[in-house]
Amino acid sequence: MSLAFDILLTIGIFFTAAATLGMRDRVGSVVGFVVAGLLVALSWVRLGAPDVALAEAAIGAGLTGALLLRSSGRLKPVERLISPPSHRFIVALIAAAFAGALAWAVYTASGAALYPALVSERLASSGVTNPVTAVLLNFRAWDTLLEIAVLFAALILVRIVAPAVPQPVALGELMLPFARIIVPMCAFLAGHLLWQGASVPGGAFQAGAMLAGGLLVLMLGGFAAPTPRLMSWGAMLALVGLAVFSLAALGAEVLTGTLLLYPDGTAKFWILGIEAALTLSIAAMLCLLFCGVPRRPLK
Amino acid sequence: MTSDLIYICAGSGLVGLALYRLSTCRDMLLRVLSLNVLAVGVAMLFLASARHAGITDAVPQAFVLTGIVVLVAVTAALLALAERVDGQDDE
Amino acid sequence: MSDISLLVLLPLLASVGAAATPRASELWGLPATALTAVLALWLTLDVLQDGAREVAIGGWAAPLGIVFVADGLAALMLLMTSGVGIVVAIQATSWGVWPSSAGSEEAASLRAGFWPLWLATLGAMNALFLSGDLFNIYVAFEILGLTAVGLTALSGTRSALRAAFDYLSAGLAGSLMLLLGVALAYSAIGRVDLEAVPMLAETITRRIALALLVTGLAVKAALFPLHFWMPAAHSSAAPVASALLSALVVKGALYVILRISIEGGAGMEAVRFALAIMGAGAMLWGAWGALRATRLKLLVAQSTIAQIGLIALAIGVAGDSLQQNGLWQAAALLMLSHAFAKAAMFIAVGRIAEELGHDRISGLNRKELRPGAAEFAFAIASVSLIGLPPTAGFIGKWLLIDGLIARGAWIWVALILIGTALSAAYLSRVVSRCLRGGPHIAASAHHPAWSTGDITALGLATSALVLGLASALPLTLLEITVK
Amino acid sequence: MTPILYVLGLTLTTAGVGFLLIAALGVWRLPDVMSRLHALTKADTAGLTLIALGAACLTGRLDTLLALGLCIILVGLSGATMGHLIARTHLSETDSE
Repeated sequence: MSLAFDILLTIGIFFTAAATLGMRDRVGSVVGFVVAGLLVALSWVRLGAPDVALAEAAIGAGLTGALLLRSSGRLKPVERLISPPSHRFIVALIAAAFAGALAWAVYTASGAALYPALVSERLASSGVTNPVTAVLLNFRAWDTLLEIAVLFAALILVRIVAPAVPQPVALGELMLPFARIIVPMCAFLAGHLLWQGASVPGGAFQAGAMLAGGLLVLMLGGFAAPTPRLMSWGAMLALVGLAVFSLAALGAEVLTGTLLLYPDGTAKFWILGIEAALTLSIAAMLCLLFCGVPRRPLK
Repeated sequence: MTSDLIYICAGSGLVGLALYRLSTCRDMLLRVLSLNVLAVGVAMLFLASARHAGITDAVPQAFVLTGIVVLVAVTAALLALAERVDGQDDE
Repeated sequence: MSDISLLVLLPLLASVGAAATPRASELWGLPATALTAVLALWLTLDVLQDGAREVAIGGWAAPLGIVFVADGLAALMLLMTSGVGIVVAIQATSWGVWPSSAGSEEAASLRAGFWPLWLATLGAMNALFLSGDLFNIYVAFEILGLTAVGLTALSGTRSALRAAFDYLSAGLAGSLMLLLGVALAYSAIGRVDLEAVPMLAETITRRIALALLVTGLAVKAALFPLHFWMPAAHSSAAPVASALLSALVVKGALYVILRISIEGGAGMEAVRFALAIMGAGAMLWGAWGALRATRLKLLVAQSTIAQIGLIALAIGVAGDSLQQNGLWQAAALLMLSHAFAKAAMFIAVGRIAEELGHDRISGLNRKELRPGAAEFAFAIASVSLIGLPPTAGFIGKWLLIDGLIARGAWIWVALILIGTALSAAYLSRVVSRCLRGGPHIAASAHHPAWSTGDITALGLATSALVLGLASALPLTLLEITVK
Repeated sequence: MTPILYVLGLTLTTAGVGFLLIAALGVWRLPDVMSRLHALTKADTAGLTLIALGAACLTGRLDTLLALGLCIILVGLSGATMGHLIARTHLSETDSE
């Protein structure tokens, strides 16, 4: 029975993605992409990865969809630059052959299960019980630190390129009661996701994305106009994440002699402290990536 | 095992679809969309091959989570650039 | 606080500081770059003294955790990055050093944008050279991609922004191919660290994973058939930025290709042969592009493609290091000499364009003006790029051709010599125009006093010469590379 | 799991799916934006509420009921507000023509 559901889901994902990439109208393709993103989040649940499903729905479909909608309104209409049919046919053949070879290669791969044993045997000493959070913030914390540096690099790039800050448009009187319920709900759920991340699916990235959603409702609803003071505070908060994580890594090295090795017994507090700082800074970074960091007057 | 095959085929299909569209169109927004679809395809291949005897291995989940966050950062940068390039004419 | 972890975290923290205080960003930039150079030197002496060092981050061992590998090759690359970085950073201060300097608004915003980007690039490259894990290399490449695009888009002109968009989308496509290779490697052998690369050459599935990895890296290294995003990006960026892009950022991908090729073992012959073919093609294509280029910056960018081709060819024919034929040391040395010479060339081009007001090659000759220091630095840098003695480029090519003759691979020797002749052709196009008299084109040309640009360009070019004479040091350093 | 809950769960879920099908049919067949909005906001929210209640009955645990109840409130709230916003922009666009 579940096989039929899997088949239907994958067919849905493939054809939504094909429609998204084939469509002429910009807003239609962006909406198609958000639908495909939500279906993909469902497929992560089917593949037994709830943490990733949360992140995919919040960041992959939600925030990326908002970014795409903002840009689709500002870009010029699609130029007729699709290449001639003969060229397209050859490329389609090559792409199909590549996809077939890829599917065959992944299917016949022996799939040696090396990591599950390593993770389960070390999970007890990692300070958290959720294996994904343990991998993200203890076993491979270095990957996560560099990932926050990626967000930081994107922020500097957006600051230099400085696209126009989206001005909030009057959305009518219903927005205020909606925001009054949704924004506290987002803050509450973000805190809940952050706290439960240590044991059940959740964590800093999903909580940060939820918080960013709440901030965007405030920003676009016109309740928090992007004044220079607010934006500079947001920029400071965004920079805090990478600074806190790097200093914590170096601090751990001072205490225990190895980079990112938390003093034994206190791993849980280190992880939750870093995750709290990351949640706030990721929320600020994602919000600023959407609103564009205005160049503060340098005088 | 067969449900993994379905997701493996879907993942590689998405990769093929994205590569086809990436190499046949010049429009900026469609290129950003196809790069996102390519990343989703790669993530699907990662997670489909991460299922060993019923449980999903935690390390590829961390890889895909990191990939999603990296992807939203690069997409935001790409869209900021695209807006400036397209908006440059009428300024 | 060991030097390895500080090498990466210090630039990142300084970058955060520079981004937080844009008006005083070079007060963060210069000291941090200098300190990182000292740390790199300290690490190199440490490696020379008691061999390669491996640090398991967080105390978790290799397959699950991530391992820093600080051996001879990594130390050499760190020295290259810090060395070129220090000199280019000094050149970058020509946009006005002190926050209160009267420089124009545009120079102030350039300065505020450059320093966080450069420090993040330095941190990302150090993380890349030290990392021993494929997925970690993918994340470091993403940081490098974003900051390099930032450097390209820094000048803010329309062509720079369009080139930056193409650069970022090509970089992301390359990274996703790399991630696809990592996914396939994971599904085949269940682990993704560099020690598992020798196992990647056995069955067909693993060879596809290896091919995908190398394809992704080839896109990021702008190797011949996948290089179309690069000339526009490197020629439309500000001179300081394109010096960093051509000399350093492209080397990251070439280093990882070299690292995989060394550890790949005998099973990688097909991938190595493809690399050598792509390298030869790049040499010819780059030379053809450079001969046709009308603007100086485009010529130098096309010559980068040719030089990357030469390095890729050296990596391709080198085979794995077991044969001890010294060919892969030649590839590392060529990377080193190309970094110094190309940085000098781009800074010299920036100075020439500043001096003459344009960078058209046809307008280079002049009557009253003796060739300035910038033209002299350009000439020395081209000597090193062509590979004439006593520069480091010559030593690299000598090792390469010597090894190939010993193996009797005459086709590759012929290709390298053709490449050298072509590079001599397109570089002498520029040098000969600088020396020739004739009608003075740019009325606005004046002979400015010495500026930091001349000193840094000359410094880099002469260091390429000095490196040739003292090339014993890098070669002994390379002996300590962990197989 | 007591059979009553099982039967109740199944009926609620099938009713919910019915509503969703009607909503999809409405979006497909109805001519203009306003009538489609009508179908979307009402039928979808009703359908989803029924399916959520059905699922809560099928699992039979209180905490899932609370979680799904929260989902129902959020979807209902955002559905109504989005419908209102789309209608406003549609009206302002048609007036401006």
